[in-house]
Amino acid sequence: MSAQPLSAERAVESDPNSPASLHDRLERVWRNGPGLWGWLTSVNHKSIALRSIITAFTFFGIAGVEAALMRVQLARPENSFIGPDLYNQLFTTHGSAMMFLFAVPMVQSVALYFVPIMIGTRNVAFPRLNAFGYWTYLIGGVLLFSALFTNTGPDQGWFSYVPLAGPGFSPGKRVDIWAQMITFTEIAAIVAAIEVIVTVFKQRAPGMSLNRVPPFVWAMVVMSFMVLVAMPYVATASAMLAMDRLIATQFFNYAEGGDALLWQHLFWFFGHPEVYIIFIPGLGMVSAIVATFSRRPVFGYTAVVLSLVAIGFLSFGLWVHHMFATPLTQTGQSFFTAASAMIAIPTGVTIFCWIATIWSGRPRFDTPMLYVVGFIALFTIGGLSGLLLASVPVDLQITDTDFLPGHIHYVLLGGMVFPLFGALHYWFPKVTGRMMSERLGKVSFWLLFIGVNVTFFPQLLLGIAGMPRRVYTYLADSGWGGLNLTSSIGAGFIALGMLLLVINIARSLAAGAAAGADPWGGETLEWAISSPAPDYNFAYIPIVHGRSALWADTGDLDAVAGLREDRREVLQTTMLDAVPDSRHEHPDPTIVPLLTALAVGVGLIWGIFDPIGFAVGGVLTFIALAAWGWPEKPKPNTHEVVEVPK
Amino acid sequence: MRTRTYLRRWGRVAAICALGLALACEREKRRFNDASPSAPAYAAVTLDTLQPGVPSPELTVKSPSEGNAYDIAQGKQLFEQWNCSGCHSHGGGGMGPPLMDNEWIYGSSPENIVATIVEGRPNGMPSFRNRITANQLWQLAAYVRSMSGLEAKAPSPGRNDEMQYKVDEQRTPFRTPRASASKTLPAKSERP
Amino acid sequence: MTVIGEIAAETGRQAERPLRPVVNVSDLPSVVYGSRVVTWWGTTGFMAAEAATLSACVASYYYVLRNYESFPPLRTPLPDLLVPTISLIVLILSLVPCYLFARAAKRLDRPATLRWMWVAAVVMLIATALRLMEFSSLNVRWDANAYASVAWAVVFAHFTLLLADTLETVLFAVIMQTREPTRYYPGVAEDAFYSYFMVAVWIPCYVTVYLVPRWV
Amino acid sequence: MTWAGSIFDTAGTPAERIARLAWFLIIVSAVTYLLVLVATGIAMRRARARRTQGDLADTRPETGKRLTRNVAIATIATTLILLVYVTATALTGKAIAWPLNARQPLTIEVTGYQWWWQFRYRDSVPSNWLTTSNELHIPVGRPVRVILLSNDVIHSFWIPELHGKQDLIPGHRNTTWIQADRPGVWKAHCAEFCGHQHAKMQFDVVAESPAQFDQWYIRQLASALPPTDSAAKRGHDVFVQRTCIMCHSINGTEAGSNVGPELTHIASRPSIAAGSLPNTRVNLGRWILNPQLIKPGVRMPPNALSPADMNALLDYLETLK
Repeated sequence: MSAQPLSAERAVESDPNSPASLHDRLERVWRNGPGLWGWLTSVNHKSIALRSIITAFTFFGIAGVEAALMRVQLARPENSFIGPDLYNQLFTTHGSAMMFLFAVPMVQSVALYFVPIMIGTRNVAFPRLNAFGYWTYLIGGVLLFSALFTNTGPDQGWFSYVPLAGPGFSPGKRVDIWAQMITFTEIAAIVAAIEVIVTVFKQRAPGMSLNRVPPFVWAMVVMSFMVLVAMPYVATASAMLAMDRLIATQFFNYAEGGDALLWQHLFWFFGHPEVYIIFIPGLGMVSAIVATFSRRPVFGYTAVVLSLVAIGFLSFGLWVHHMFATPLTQTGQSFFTAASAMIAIPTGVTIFCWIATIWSGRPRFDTPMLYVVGFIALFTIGGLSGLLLASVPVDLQITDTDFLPGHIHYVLLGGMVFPLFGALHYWFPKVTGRMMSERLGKVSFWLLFIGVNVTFFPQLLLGIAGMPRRVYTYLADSGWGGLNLTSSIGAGFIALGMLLLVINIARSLAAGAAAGADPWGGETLEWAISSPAPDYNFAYIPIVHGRSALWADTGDLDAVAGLREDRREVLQTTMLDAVPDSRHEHPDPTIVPLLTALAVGVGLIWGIFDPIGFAVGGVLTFIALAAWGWPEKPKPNTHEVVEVPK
Repeated sequence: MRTRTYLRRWGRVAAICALGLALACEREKRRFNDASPSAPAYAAVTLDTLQPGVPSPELTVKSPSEGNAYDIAQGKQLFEQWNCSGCHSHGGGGMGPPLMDNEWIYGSSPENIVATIVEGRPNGMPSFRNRITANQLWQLAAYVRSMSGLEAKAPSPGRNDEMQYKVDEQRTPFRTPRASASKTLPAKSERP
Repeated sequence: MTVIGEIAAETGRQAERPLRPVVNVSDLPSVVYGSRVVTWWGTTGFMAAEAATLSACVASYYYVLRNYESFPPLRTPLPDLLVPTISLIVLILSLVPCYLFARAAKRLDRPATLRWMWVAAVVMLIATALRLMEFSSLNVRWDANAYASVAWAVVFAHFTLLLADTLETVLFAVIMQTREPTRYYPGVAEDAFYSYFMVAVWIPCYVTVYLVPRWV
Repeated sequence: MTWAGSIFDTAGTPAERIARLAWFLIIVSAVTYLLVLVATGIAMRRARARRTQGDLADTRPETGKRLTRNVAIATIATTLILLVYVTATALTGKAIAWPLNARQPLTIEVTGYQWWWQFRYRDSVPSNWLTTSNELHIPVGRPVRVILLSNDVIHSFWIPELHGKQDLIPGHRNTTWIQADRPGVWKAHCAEFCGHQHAKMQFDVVAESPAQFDQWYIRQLASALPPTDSAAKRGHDVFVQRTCIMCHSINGTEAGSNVGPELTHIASRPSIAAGSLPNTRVNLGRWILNPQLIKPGVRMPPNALSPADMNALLDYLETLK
């Protein structure tokens, strides 16, 4: 801390016993409480996001093991390793967990960790809401997997088509648990989306006008807006499904005027944007990595940002291309084919811009950058195979075949997991203060890259060869044995690559080289602070003078002073130009978010078995929310400065 | 350090999951491979002296379908497919006695119901001896019991459309077409 | 670890970047109103999600409508108009005290704020009670058919918003009555803002559930 | 390429047109993919060269201009490719629609059951309506209009050699059409996940000359002959007195339940258990004894018949040609 605080007198005045160092003062105000209680009551965005990331990785691991089991079952025809009952539960929980418990929470957690640091603030806009979101997500995830372990795992497919998922054909509580898991994760996702949007709109560092926001942050904002529009649809749909099953409503019962296709429309209106919700943050991570490792800002900032926004909009016009095999009109089909083609344009633009960035940059191919190149190589296959699926006639042949799992895994592994692993290597030093091993990182990259191709390219071929998807086995004379075996062997490569990655993480945590504040020479603000980031992020809120916050100035960074150091105070700025506007005091650690999440949990889980549970949970939630909103005792030295509107 | 603390915490979560495992759900079990013999447990009930009002003798064998959601659902499908409704009219009663009330002439235990199906009863209930396997009998009995609330609520079906004299989901397409719909979709789809 | 050393030597920095304060923001206000507050944005975000939920319910209503030759289906009576219309009028009227307490809150006028908050709370409680009666005005149980289910879904989805808003108003009124945290005034003003939204989205729902079956 | 069972092993016009479009798209995609990879590779090589020369990132305005131009060209090229793509899709979409001028079409009603298929051939004479299970015969060269219904959950009707799939949705009456241009025997699949035995819900498609088809049709219309020898007679009795009669029907006997597949001509079918087992005596015996070992979760229960009864039943079923 070479800088002298302007407000030194003021800080001393408010806390006479304050130690000399600014760092200690801020640390004392912003750190979590001690012990388990401190862990449960934390409202720090980094603590919450980190545990959310670890939770999501855990679910990713379990769902990955499920995938491995499925690949073992499919390795040879008429295999009897797993019966259909368990297999259906496996693929349903695999898909549901990857979509709802891994991908979306993961990208949102990465956003909640890095967006506040990148835009130069101390915490997310609503710290308690953030904690609440994490707890609901955790309850939802534990619910799904404990159901799987008690033979109550949902077995209707992650898409839950009615009537198969309805009361007539899915007896028991399996589907109800699925529907409730959706509700939990949707609450968490919507909460996190609001966090990201409001934090970015209101808490950017002074000078970071909207046209200086890093592409990574833009991607997260676009993703959050999409969550806000799309997620309520699946939450509504799953609530309708649960009501059909629990209180005998008739939404999807055609005998009473309901409609099985209504479910499909509601579900895919969410389901298609969902893919882009997962993949746009991937584009954001790629932007951050490409810029840093090419030693130049992303080429075509405006084009990239506008493309992200365009992808977000267009993705809502594609849902019907999941339903080409249902009774639809020709015109409708043509419209959705055209819309699907249109979305390829902005996606192409982003990729061209990155290639241009590398072209004109001076790139280093460290592990994060390797993952970016892997992303381009894999995701392009995913995108191009998607064009086949968006073409109605071809889709009629290859939809619901193994081509689909091949395509979606190229898209999601290539478009989200590879950028995510790149981001993991890239930001690991910032989170932990230690470097990851380059050698292990490169080996695991190649294993994963080869594994993904060996696993999923045969699946593309299997689809063309006529193998339907979601089958627990296939006949020996079908001729699909060889490709399936290849695919299963590829899954082994992926497992090995993942194992190496975990070893690398563990090794680096224990004995990784110490990382400085800025091991890569990064562009954005997170590299200005020490690693791991202190609880308060910035001793002073930096002032941003250009798009590349750290490359614009080479020496000291301008900053603002005057925020209280004895309170959790953050600076709010105006939405467009980020002019300092007001100060806002943040809440101290509290148990209330956890209690609220538990109240919601009681309601939703009890509600699976008896509608009375909803009522009880509702009352409990209201009590918890009242406690949440209840004002604390005013602290000493509080002097609110009110600005009354004219 | 931090990792170790995390590990410990996740250990706790794992312990809670294990607790959930301990409460494993019998309700959800699907017994596919129960090779039901055609000379099943109910062979003990070879009775012909039964008269209305006298419950069947107690059996030692326990119904495997009690409280099992899957079996109740299977029983429901069998009940419809085998046209039990022809007489019992979705449990409301018609030519045969209603099944939704609590009055059971021949007893309401699963064993009694199985005996009734196997033996038949005077005044119209035919005997299904040898025609229905033991497993299916238990499934039917469990469903019949669920209609009058004798089964636990959790495994019972959430929507018993039959009781409202409605067509269930698995029936053939319903016949209230909206004329305009079929006009707009001539090439690919005709709504029934 | 040559790689890291190389990177650090070539590009990276081991130490953090020094921050040099050049501006003092300690004079900035801590209590502001409207879109200058983060909670205003948060509320708006939740409104977007709730509007999406309601739109999903309304869209389902119109989707199901296509499945019927006659709508509402045969042997299903039309919903009553009386109670829902009174309820709609009461809801719209409740906006008057909402507007007044929001205005008072912006002046930090505690007595006026409290007075109008309690009036608003009572009116909204009446609206909530009327909404409960509205369910019987639908004249059909939720499990009768798909029409009944979607109609209930629209009314119930909005009922949760109404209930939440009513409870929030009551809670805020109690808080403002028992203690007076200055920083709650913007929240009070936002409560009124939420009420405007809640009433506004009810109007298309009302038209859908009560008038559309009369028109088709 | 004729990869047996694949979408390129075409035997009908729609499948043929789709295969052509698919080839076109695959080639375009492959070329595009290669171009992207080449561009990335060149970018990386250039960058490596610059690195060894010790230059910094190239942020000169003239390079920026050139890159802008290149990105714009690539974007325009993408747009043009997509225009071609949309046009080709639309043209193929028109080409695979039901030929409105089709003469003498055959109409078949397909009903999906968990987990088997029922086919009803429509005829102007109601007594000539034919119902079969898990086996679809069609005459070569005659368009077949297919009406898709479901008895329970959503299934999907897919014969890769003939046409793309269409879903069977309860409450909807979806339609598609097929036409075989050459004779052949193919396996068709259920393509929409429909529960435990989605994997083994298949059927056999036999495309044959019109004359053979008519022969087959007439034979299928006939009722089962009463059993002649004593073993078959006993088998018949087993059938009608034991569990079989609860679900299956055999025309000409008292067995008339339509819960499961009808069995009037079971012996003439190439496979049993919805296309998942070749129709041999041993397989049939295994299947009847415990279907749950072959298709766990299937609706047919295990049947513990005595060996004598079982042999008699098999004898009887083998007479049902």
